[in-house]
Amino acid sequence: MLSVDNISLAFGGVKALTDISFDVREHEIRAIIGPNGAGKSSMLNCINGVYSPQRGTIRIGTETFRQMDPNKAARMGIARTFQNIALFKGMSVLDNLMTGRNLKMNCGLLAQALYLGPNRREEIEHREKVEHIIDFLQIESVRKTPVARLPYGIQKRVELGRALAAEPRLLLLDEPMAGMNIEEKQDMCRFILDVNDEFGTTIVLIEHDMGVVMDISDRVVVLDYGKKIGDGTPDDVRNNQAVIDAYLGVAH
Amino acid sequence: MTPAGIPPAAADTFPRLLLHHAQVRGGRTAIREKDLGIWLSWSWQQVADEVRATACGLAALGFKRGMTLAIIGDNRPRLYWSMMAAQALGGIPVPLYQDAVAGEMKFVLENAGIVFAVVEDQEQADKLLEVRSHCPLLQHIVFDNGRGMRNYTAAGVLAFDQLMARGREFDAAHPGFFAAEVAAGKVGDTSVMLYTSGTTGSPKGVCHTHGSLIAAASGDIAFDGFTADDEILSYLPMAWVGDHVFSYTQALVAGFCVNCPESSETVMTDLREIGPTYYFAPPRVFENLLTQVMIRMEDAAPFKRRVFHHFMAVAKRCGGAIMDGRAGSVAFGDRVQYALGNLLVYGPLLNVLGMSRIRVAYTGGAAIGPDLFEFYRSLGINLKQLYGQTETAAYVCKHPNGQVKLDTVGKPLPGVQIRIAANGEVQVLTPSMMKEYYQRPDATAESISPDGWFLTGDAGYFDADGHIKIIDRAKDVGRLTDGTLFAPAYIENKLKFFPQIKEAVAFGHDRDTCTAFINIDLDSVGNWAERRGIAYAGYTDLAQKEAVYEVIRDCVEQVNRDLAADPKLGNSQVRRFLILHKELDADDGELTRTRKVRRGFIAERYAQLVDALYSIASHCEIEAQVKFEDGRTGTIRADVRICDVAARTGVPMGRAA
Amino acid sequence: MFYREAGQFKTSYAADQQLFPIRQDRIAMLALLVLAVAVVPLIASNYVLTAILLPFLVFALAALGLNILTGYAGQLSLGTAAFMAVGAVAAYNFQLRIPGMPVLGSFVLGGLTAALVGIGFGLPSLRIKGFYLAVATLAAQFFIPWLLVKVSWFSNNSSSGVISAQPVVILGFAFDSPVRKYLLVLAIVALMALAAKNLVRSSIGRAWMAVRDMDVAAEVIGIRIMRTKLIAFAVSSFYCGVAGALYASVYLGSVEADGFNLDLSFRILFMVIIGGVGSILGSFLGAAFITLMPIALDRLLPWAAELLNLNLPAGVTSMVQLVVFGALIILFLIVEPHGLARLWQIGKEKLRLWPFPY
Amino acid sequence: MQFFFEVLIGGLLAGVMYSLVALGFVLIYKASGVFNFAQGAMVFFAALTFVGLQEKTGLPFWIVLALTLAVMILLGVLTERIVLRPLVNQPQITLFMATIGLSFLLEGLSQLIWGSDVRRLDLGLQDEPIQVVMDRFGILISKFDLAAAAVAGVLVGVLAVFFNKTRIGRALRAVADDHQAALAVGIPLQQIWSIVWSVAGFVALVAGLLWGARNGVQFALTFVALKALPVLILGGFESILGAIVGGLIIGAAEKLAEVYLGPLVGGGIEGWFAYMLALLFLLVRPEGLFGEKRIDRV
Repeated sequence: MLSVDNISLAFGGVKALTDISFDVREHEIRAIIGPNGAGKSSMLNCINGVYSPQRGTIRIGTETFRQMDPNKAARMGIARTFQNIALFKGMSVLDNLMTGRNLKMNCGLLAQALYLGPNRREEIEHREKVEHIIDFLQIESVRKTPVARLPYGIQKRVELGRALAAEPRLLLLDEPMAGMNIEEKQDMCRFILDVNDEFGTTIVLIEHDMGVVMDISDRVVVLDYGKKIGDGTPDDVRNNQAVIDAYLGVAH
Repeated sequence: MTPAGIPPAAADTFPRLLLHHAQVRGGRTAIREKDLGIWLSWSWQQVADEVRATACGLAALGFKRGMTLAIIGDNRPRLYWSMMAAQALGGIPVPLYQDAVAGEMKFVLENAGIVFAVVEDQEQADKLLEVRSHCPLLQHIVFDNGRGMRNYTAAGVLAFDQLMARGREFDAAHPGFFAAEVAAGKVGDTSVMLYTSGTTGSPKGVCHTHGSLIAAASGDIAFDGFTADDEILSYLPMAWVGDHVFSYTQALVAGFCVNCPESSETVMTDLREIGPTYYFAPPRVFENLLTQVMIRMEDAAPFKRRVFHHFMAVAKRCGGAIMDGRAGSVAFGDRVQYALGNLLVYGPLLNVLGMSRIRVAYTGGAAIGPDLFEFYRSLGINLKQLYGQTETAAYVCKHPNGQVKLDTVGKPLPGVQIRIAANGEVQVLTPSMMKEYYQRPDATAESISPDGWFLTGDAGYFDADGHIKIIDRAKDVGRLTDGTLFAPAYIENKLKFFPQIKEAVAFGHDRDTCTAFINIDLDSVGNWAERRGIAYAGYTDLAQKEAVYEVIRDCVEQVNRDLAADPKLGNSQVRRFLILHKELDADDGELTRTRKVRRGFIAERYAQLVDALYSIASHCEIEAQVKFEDGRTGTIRADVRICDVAARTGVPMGRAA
Repeated sequence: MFYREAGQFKTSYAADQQLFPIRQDRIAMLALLVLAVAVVPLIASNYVLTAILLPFLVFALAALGLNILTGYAGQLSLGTAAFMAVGAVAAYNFQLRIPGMPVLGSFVLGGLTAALVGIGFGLPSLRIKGFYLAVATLAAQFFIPWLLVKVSWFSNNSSSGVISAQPVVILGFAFDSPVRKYLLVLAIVALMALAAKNLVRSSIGRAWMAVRDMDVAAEVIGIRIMRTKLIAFAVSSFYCGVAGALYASVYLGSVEADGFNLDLSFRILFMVIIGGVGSILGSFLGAAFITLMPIALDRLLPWAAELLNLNLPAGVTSMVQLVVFGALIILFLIVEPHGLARLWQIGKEKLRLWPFPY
Repeated sequence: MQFFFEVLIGGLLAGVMYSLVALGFVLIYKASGVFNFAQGAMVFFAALTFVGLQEKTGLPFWIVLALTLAVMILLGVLTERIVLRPLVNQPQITLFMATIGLSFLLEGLSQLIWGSDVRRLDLGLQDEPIQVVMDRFGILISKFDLAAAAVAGVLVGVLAVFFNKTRIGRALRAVADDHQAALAVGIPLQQIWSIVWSVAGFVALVAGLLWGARNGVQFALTFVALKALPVLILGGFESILGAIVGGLIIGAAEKLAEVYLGPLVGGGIEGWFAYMLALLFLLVRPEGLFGEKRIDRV
């Protein structure tokens, strides 16, 4: 489904990623873990084109890219969430989700100005799909509240909803459970598993909480100081000495 | 539009009533459900078709006449249709409480010999699968919302849509089958089995027949004049007689429209969207609502607060009278003020609560405090009290329009006779009496007297205007050592009226004075404490605060003043009370599922505290087992203060705050 | 207080997404329309029509255009008057040079020309953001009026650069009297406001707001930033163009490129700020406020002067007007950055929740 | 050829005047992140106050200058107190609009107080050419322009040192980056802003005097700000050096264009030429000559 081959990324002198390669299979939950500053988010940003790596290629399906741009990524069915929430503050939850669907809407400008006829049908059709996501994420009661007013945990869920609204093939989740209490974490895990199970979306997940990673991911990549030090199922990663050192902080 | 009136005699079972409505008003909306953001609606004809398909589906799976069908879940159209489908096949629907744990369901599944079960979603299905090993009879589990159940492979688990698909095949294969089954239904067949939560012993299955329920429903409709244009919101547990009578039997007899809310969290917003014309709720709902209103008004701007309190005072003075049509007795100035209040305060208040279109509102199932009752009537809601049990399909007494007395439960309904036994117990003869307790002839014999009267187990008496005044459960009514009547529930309800008090337990039987446990309402008292800058860590800490005891003592004194003025109960005033260190909770077995106090259990469990109340101690060390939300148990240690209250002499009836 | 929302439930998405879901709002809007169409022409004097209502409507249209660009798409523009000028001159020339061109047609074409020019000056917005963009539109504000005056072909080589606009005749019906002019402009503005409201609540409107709030996130979910910004410029300039055409032909009666100066741009910007950034209603509230304010001051100042018996020299009122304008801008930005529209919205919210605070 | 040099030097000297005003913008932007559109109005207000005081009091030049400076500092403090303090964490666009409001307020106020007729301002500098340069190179350079350029040069030097070397200068730069962070570190934000606005007021005063002396103290002075904008685009909003270099380029280019390009197109191009130049420049380097490149961290 997706394969990253010897990607290297540097900001001026700072080497964020050096020679990273790993693949993600269809319908898999692939976790990327590593201590803070290991380059996890940068990796995600390379996949969906926010940063452009100096070396290496990204293969999605059959096409290979040196440089990916966010728009093309979105059109190819890659959606993502951000580490610190990137919701549209000026809009309500419903509008945020509907914006997620804009790739699927193609009514002309004039049709939208008249609103009746084709545009109305399209709005209603997409509204129904968004309502399914709202029902799926159980955020019915905050459907019409402006996003800025919602608590942190709910905002994270809305952002996941917006990414789902684009019906992606590949979903990149950047620390979806950061700053959540146990109950919210359990809910979010259940949502991620349901998304993978019900919609069949492949998921690349960045997460700190070892418990969560070991429970729900099929395979894990471990990064440290921008280098890949581990790859495989949660079990073989758990007793991989390099990974333990990285986390327990053995002197480099 | 055909007049509401009672349907023709031929339609004397619920399935036949359904077909009658489908024929007479096929196009009208019968039921609505809020889902995915909008209200989906089904007409009577559509409901009839769905019920037909469901019934044939059940038949295809081997559902026979006389079998029982368990129904578990929130108020969903498909669950109501399953009831009708079961009745169409001559079966008996058995609704269960959706928030009961698997263990509690096991008893009912065995007792009612459940083979078929229709559940709402994965949560309920998992409960059934959990106890399946203990209930060999349970074969088929049909689920409506299949979320998360895609790869459930357990035998007999079936989606509702598959059931209906098989039903349609079966219907095509046996054209006359459905009509024949409906025709085979008889008035005397058992139409539903409702398990009473029962404060003592294990639950009993109350069997009602089509006849008894339709008699009750027809009486209700004639009494209050409901028509097919009425709208109700059905949000109460389906296993409770209140919901069954309100959103099933009466709906099927009168033909009005039932609306199912989206989820339990959105009930208040859905109530406002629907704006029902007929509303029913247990006193606890009205109590919570009153507390919420008061808390929100406390936070309003000073001007708004002043306007609000001014007009509430006006409403208290003359609202009740205007409501009862005795406007003549109200001074002209007050009537103008009330009209102004209607525009400025009561109208908008009821509108925000979603109650502005209510023509008739009932409360019942437990005693309601007179002042709470008066609050809503003065706002302009035609709130009335009804009295009845599961066994009598809640069809015993109701307040007639215009004759509402605050501390009575109304007059006997048409066709109902009431007599007071020697021990003060109310006995009832009503067409809406149950057939029997399922497979419990002993219990049936106990509660139905040889000459066919139902023994309610409540103590009460007729007052001057022919209204029944219920004071307490017969068996709980005791006597103080000096002989005065001691009715714990009556005292507790007076205490519970104050927003600060959530629950109360009174003691006094075979004692010389009366004492009480008090549970404070964390929201209301917490808000009150924050406003005065009193810091508190949690419920236990707040409960033991000196200032809180002061507030509660005022409430108890006011209750004593009321009691002093009542001739029969004058002496049973609360002399000493303590504030419990934990909230009484159904999970700890201290309350029933419908939040009624289980006095015996509590007296036994906190015997140490009860003794302290009757000693001269001002403190008492207590340690109690508590079950937390996620199942773990822990203990709470607390040093509970005990407070004395001065007794009141026969002061005239003072108004409670 | 007046809202009775109990019982108003929605059975279809169309009902839920309609313009005014609450019945009381629909009644209020209907009443307003009836008042504007039927009652006002009867009771309003010619002075009120020409001096207050006409400019209010025209400026509201221009403010609407600017609000789409600045309020919804987040692209600050100081060149509104320039695009109005393009609209006015283009409409005049279309009518002049193409025989039999209907007046309304010339307005639309004028708007389209302004839209093209708008896109031209919108191109820099792709690479530059914030203040730098404001300066680019300022370049338009200086360049376009100069160009229109300098190149005499535009003004049909009249010496003074001031051309009397053609009379407005549609389907043989002359819109010359104030009442007819008012009704014509009212119809056009109402229709375009409805179109704007529809645009804003459908997919392009959400794309604009997404670009305004966080363009990085917008890009990641597939919104083509460039296309969205250019559409915003085009639609906004179209509205300003039509407003310019109406301003010249219906309100002033003369097309004069120099009249569309920086001061007019600022006035429209004030309307958007005070009225409410990012709200259709805000444009109308702002336009009403800025049109009525000077008139109110003219009456108030002499009265206040007598009261305090100071003798005010003649030219003072316009000075005081400047001071009051400046002070109001600052006041609004401090008290309610989202302007009158937000105050209106808060008021409405309070009424719906009356007597509760939340 | 000689004529070309004359126009060029004239342009450069005019450019210095532009950069002087641009400096006021840069100062405030660098210190408070606010794009102060009211700088032009402040220039006009300063000049008018100076002339007004001179007429009313008849005091010698230096005393009036000091008085006007005091008024400008008071204005700076008041602006910070009333307008900026409540808007501390608002987005830049809101602050920008607030300064537009401020410019209208100042324009109205100054004319209310001192009346709106045009006044002569005599700085004791004559606007005739310098003889010696005229003889040797035959280029007409007015003494006035040279003096003005000298004053501007001195002022710029002082400010450059002030910004980079002194403690307050470093605090200013910190505040410009992030108001909250600066507050958190304990920098007295309100105090800093008052200083900055007073200094900007001083720069406006100097610019006002020079511009006022050149073409009279009248409402047109406020349009000086519009002249300075292209300078800012070229030089970048944050850098003092940028303001100077930008001012020179614009000044020279404008004069040359007026002389050579103007006739072809029918004259009067000085209004928009600077802007078009800046606009083209922007397409190449969106953040101006010396501005830092803004990296969008996700």
